Amino acid sequence: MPWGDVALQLLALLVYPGALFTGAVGAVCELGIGLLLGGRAGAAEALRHLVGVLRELPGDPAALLAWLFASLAACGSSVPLAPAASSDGNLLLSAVALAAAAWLGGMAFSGEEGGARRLLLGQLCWLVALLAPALSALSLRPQALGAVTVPALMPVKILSGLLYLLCLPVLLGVPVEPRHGIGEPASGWWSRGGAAALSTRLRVFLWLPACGLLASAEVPPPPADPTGALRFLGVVLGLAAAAVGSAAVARRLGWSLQLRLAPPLAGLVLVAAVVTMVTS
Amino acid sequence: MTALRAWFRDPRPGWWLLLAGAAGAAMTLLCLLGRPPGTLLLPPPSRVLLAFSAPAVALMVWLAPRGDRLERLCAGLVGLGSQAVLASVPDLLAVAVLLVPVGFAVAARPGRRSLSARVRGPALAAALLGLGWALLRSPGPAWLGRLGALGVALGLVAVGGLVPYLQEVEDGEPAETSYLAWTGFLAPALALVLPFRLLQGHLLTPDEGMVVGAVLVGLGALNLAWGAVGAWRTASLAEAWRDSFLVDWGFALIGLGLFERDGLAAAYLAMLAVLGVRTPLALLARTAPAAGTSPRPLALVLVVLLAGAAPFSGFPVRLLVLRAATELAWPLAIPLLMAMALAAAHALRLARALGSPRGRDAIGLAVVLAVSLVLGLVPGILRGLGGI
Amino acid sequence: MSLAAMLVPPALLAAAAILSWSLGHTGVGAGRVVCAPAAWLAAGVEAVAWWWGGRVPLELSLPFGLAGAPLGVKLDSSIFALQMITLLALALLFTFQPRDPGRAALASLVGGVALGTLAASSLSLTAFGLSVCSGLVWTALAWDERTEVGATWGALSLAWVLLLWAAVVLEVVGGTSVYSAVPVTALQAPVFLLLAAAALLCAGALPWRTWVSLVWRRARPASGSLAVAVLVPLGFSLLLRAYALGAGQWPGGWLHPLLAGLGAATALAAAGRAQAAGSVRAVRAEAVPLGAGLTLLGLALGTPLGVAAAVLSLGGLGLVAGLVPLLPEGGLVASLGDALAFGAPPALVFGGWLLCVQAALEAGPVTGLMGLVGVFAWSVGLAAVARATWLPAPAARSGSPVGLAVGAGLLLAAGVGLGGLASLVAAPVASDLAPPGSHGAAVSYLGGGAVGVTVPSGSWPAGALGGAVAIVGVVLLAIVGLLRRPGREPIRPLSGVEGEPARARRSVSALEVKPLIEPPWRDLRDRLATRLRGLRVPSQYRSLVRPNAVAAAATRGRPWFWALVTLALALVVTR
Amino acid sequence: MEAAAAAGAVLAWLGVSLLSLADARRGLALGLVTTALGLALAAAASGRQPSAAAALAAGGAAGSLLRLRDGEPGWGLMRPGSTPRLVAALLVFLAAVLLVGAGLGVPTGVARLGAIAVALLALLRLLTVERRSPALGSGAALALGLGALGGGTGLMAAAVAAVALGTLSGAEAPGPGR
Repeated sequence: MPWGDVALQLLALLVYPGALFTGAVGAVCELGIGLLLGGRAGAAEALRHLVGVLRELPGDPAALLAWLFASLAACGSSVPLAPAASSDGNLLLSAVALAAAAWLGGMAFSGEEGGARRLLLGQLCWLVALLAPALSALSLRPQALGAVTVPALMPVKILSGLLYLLCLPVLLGVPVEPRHGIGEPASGWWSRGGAAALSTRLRVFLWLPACGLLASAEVPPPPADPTGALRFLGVVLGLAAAAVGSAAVARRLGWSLQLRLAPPLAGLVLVAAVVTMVTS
Repeated sequence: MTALRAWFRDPRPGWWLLLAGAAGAAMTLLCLLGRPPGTLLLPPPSRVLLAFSAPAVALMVWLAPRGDRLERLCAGLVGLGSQAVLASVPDLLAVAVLLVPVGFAVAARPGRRSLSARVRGPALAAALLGLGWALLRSPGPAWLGRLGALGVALGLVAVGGLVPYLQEVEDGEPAETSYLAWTGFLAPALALVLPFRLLQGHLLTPDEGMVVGAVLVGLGALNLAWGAVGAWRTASLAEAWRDSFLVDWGFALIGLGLFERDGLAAAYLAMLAVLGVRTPLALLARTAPAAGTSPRPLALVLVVLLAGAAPFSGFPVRLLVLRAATELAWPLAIPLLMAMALAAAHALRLARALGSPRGRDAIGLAVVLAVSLVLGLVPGILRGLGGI
Repeated sequence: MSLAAMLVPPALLAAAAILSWSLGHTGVGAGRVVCAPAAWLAAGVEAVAWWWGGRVPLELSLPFGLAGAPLGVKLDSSIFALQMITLLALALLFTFQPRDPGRAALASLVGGVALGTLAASSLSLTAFGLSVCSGLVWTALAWDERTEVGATWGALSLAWVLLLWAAVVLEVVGGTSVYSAVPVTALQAPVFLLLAAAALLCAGALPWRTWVSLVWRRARPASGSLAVAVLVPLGFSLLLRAYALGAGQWPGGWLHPLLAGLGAATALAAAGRAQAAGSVRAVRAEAVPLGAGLTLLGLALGTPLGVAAAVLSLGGLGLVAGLVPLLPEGGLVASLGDALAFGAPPALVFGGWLLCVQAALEAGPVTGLMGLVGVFAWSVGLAAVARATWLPAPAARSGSPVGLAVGAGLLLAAGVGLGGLASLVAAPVASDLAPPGSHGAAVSYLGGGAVGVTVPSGSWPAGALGGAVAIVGVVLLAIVGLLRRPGREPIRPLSGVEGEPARARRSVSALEVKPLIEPPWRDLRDRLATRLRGLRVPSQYRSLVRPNAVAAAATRGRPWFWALVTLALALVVTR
Repeated sequence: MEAAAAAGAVLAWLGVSLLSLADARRGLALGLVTTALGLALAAAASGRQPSAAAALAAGGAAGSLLRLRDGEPGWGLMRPGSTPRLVAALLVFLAAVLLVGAGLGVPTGVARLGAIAVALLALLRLLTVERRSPALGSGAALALGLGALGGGTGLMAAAVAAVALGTLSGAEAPGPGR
């Protein structure tokens, strides 16, 4: 038994890019949302939310398991400077782990299937976005997909990237229902109690794997050095901001952008992938 | 000795029945010994068949109420003797002639239906067989030979009381006067010797052989379908049991009609199964109480047996008849497959009729299961004994 | 040693059956005590003897036949794998499911016959064995209760009948149905389709609700789980045999995508049923069909990776068949068990499904799309597990905590040791049955080791990363267990037994919990059945079509009817 | 020889026609014995073993004598409703002629004509009769007719069958179990 490899993977799982890094990036994203949407008050609300999550964590197996699966998903995407070889990445592994983590949050929708239905629909479209390029490139290694710059594959990559961004808020449990009228208290994003409590509580663990997967599968892999790691982090945060921004804008304008656009776009991505497969 | 004495403590039946029983036993013995030589000759398959018939008779006697046992024994011995004679007489015309008195002897036993109603089937069978055989051997145009071939084939079907010559079935009719006497006991003997008699003398022209084969295969398929659906759908349980015989007979007729080694072997095993398994089960079903709410495993295993699944007697029959049909023309196998699959449907109903037997019935059932297992597991040995 | 591996396990189970039955009749209720050790011992003997014997294939032919079929048994890597899968599932069930001596004896007998059937050296003998298994399984099911036995009996009867015909056609066309002697050219597409139909009916790998789902919805799941543990591997063994018969490929390239598509459809349909199920038990009933669909997807690809992945996935199925009946109806542990059965990492089910999908992706674009459908099914399955926590749990079964621990432990251990299983068990099967180059599609490379599995499209460090996840997960759950102080309920437990979700659960009845996705064809079967039942012969034709009148005339022994038929036939033959 | 065979065949046909038109013991017995004698004459004329032919006649005669012991007394000929049987007797003869066809030129063929006519007519009667005594008589005639179609064994078997059927009681049993 290669205990050395186990130790390295344990380190990756628990520290970088696993639990610790996932939690840190998640916290940054949550605070960012607060700041973006509610200024200082929003940031304070986000901070309270994070403290609450940390306090409740030890007695909450769902949250712990979600964190574990999210960390596994993060390990599956190729993150620079990760202790384990980046060639070990596997999109499918990350996808399943992330789906499992999301559904641990999805259990919160008991009695109101609408949320769960949205999550499932979004997840299926997200899978199309994630795997369509893999179908064309016949590979599930994120860095290999990210490195692909063949012109024939670019349409699929671009379309699937768009679809991924569209589905990201649903996957993360960011509210996407149309909300008419301007001005929403930031607290609406961390609604306490009620069905969405768990999903919002677990969201903090999903930011890095969800956005990191897109970054590693769509963007050419950064060099394995600190600058590369910072670049990767920047891309992740940028993607998170884009996802939240789009969701917030659409929400305020009273559009259900994700739910309306995602399914047809997923169909389009599939068609493009098939055409690419046939022609290449 | 005491048990024997207890058996014979019954009220004596009519002298003629005792006489007939003795004559039956004597005829059986003569046929087994082949005396007089040339006149009576029992082919090996019929010997095995006779060996399977004896336990069936014993079971019938054993299951009868104490007062009726000697009478049943005499009737059974007459049946054995008739079976032996029908199988031993080499001349088919003589067989057809002898069918008439045998038919009357069976019909003359007290029963609900009139003698004339019960004798019609055997009489028609005798006429078809005799006239057909005569036409086969007589010089004349080709259509006459084909007509004769048809007569012989239909004769066999009529002896068994199969579709389209079904006899009326009545609930509560004594076994020895019901359809069981012919479909389940006497007809198998004829079914086994008929192809040998036909093939031995090379009497059939290809044209006539085709007619015999086509009629047997066609009516076999019809009986198969009728039996499989009828046993499942019919309202009367007695009719359901009769229809289950039709399934076995359907396989046997198709096997015979294919005039092919595996087909004949299938028919041979099917007939042994009718005598050794189906008939005793039908007898048991008349005495066993209805199934309770919680069936015992023995009764559940019966469903497997009645559905023709392994390791019981139905499996080798199905394997061989499928092989024969596929060798000749694979589409022939499709109705066979459908019937095999449908057999699963009516097995449950028939097994429920056997209920949860206890005492004598349970022992009888265990014996039947053992016989069926032997037929299902080592058909090769039985084929060897029968020279097939 | 190979001989021992071939003969001892079935003999042990048969002996256990006889002993248990005898003890039962003497009033000693020691069914479990006898049969469970026999099953574990059989598994041990098989494994040790096979490895010690140098993993040399062995075939033993006897001079006499059985039920008209040539009697012979063989043991090779694929048979070893299938027998081990069956034995482990049986061992779990025998050990942790309560059975009275009679039922234990019957179950042990079923196991013995199943092992013998897996080792049969000819297709006709396999048909015989399948027929015996079907009969015994039916007996076990009907002995417990009458519900859902009809459909099972019908499907299994059809399966063995079709297999029998396939064997007969092989004998007629190729002169024999002995696997090692059948000419490659004898396996034509029609024979293969018969064989495949039998296999799919037996394994319940079809895109509608099959007997596999039905038997687990019964009040007493013991016999149902036995049937699944025995017959699902048996069904897949037929498709593996088809590779052996066709020298590594099926007759016709179109058969591979056809069956792979069927597998993907099966998985998706099972997942769809799971996410719409009305009870926890109904959700669990779809775990095996979902896995069977993905296994079929991998197996039908015809590539070495596909076959290896299918073997590993089948291993997962076997353990799931042994584990799921031991799960309690509700609670944190139950949900964890459900998650493992529905492909949560890092269990064996996850590893097997992962490789099946990757194999589909690597086999070509069309099968890649089927793989995507498989991933959809997988994801919907996980959603169904989450939804299952909202469903009301009947307080009927508490399951077997120890059994659950052992089963889940086995699943996790096998998942972590996926690399070892791949290189020691699955890869040899693949190289025996679908050697590289035997199929036109891409030949995939499967690297296995203690660290994990590596395939061109992406690796899964099951040993290292999976092991780490397993360790951390177990430690976390232990901590949570320790931290649960009285009066301090977790805010959101999985099971819904305690806390807020429990309130939610109590407030939500099964009828209120709607399906996540409502497929338009959900009640298509019922609608069609109603429509068919409504069909009538138009009134103006009824006087012509009167089958009942003909039947009545035929069954009452009317001489005029006899004369009519005879005359008609006479006219036909004399023309 | 041919004339004897023809006479025998016609006699047999007349006998079986009489049998089919009779409902009482005397008519049945007369019909049966006439049939047996006719068939025996035709068989002997067509070159079968005289002993076998004689046995057939004897069997038929014995059977008819035994028939006299029970059943409805009297002749019972041409009762109302017997017209179809009369027509059938004529039609059956024509059918037999059709079946034998070219064989009519030789004594064997003529003998077969008689036997076929007897067998067919006896069968028709047997299929339509309800009461025991006529059924037994027709059965015996059927056996005789079929036996006359064969060689020595057939003739002997027919004789035995006729006697055996004669031993069965023709009295109607009371109640449903007739």
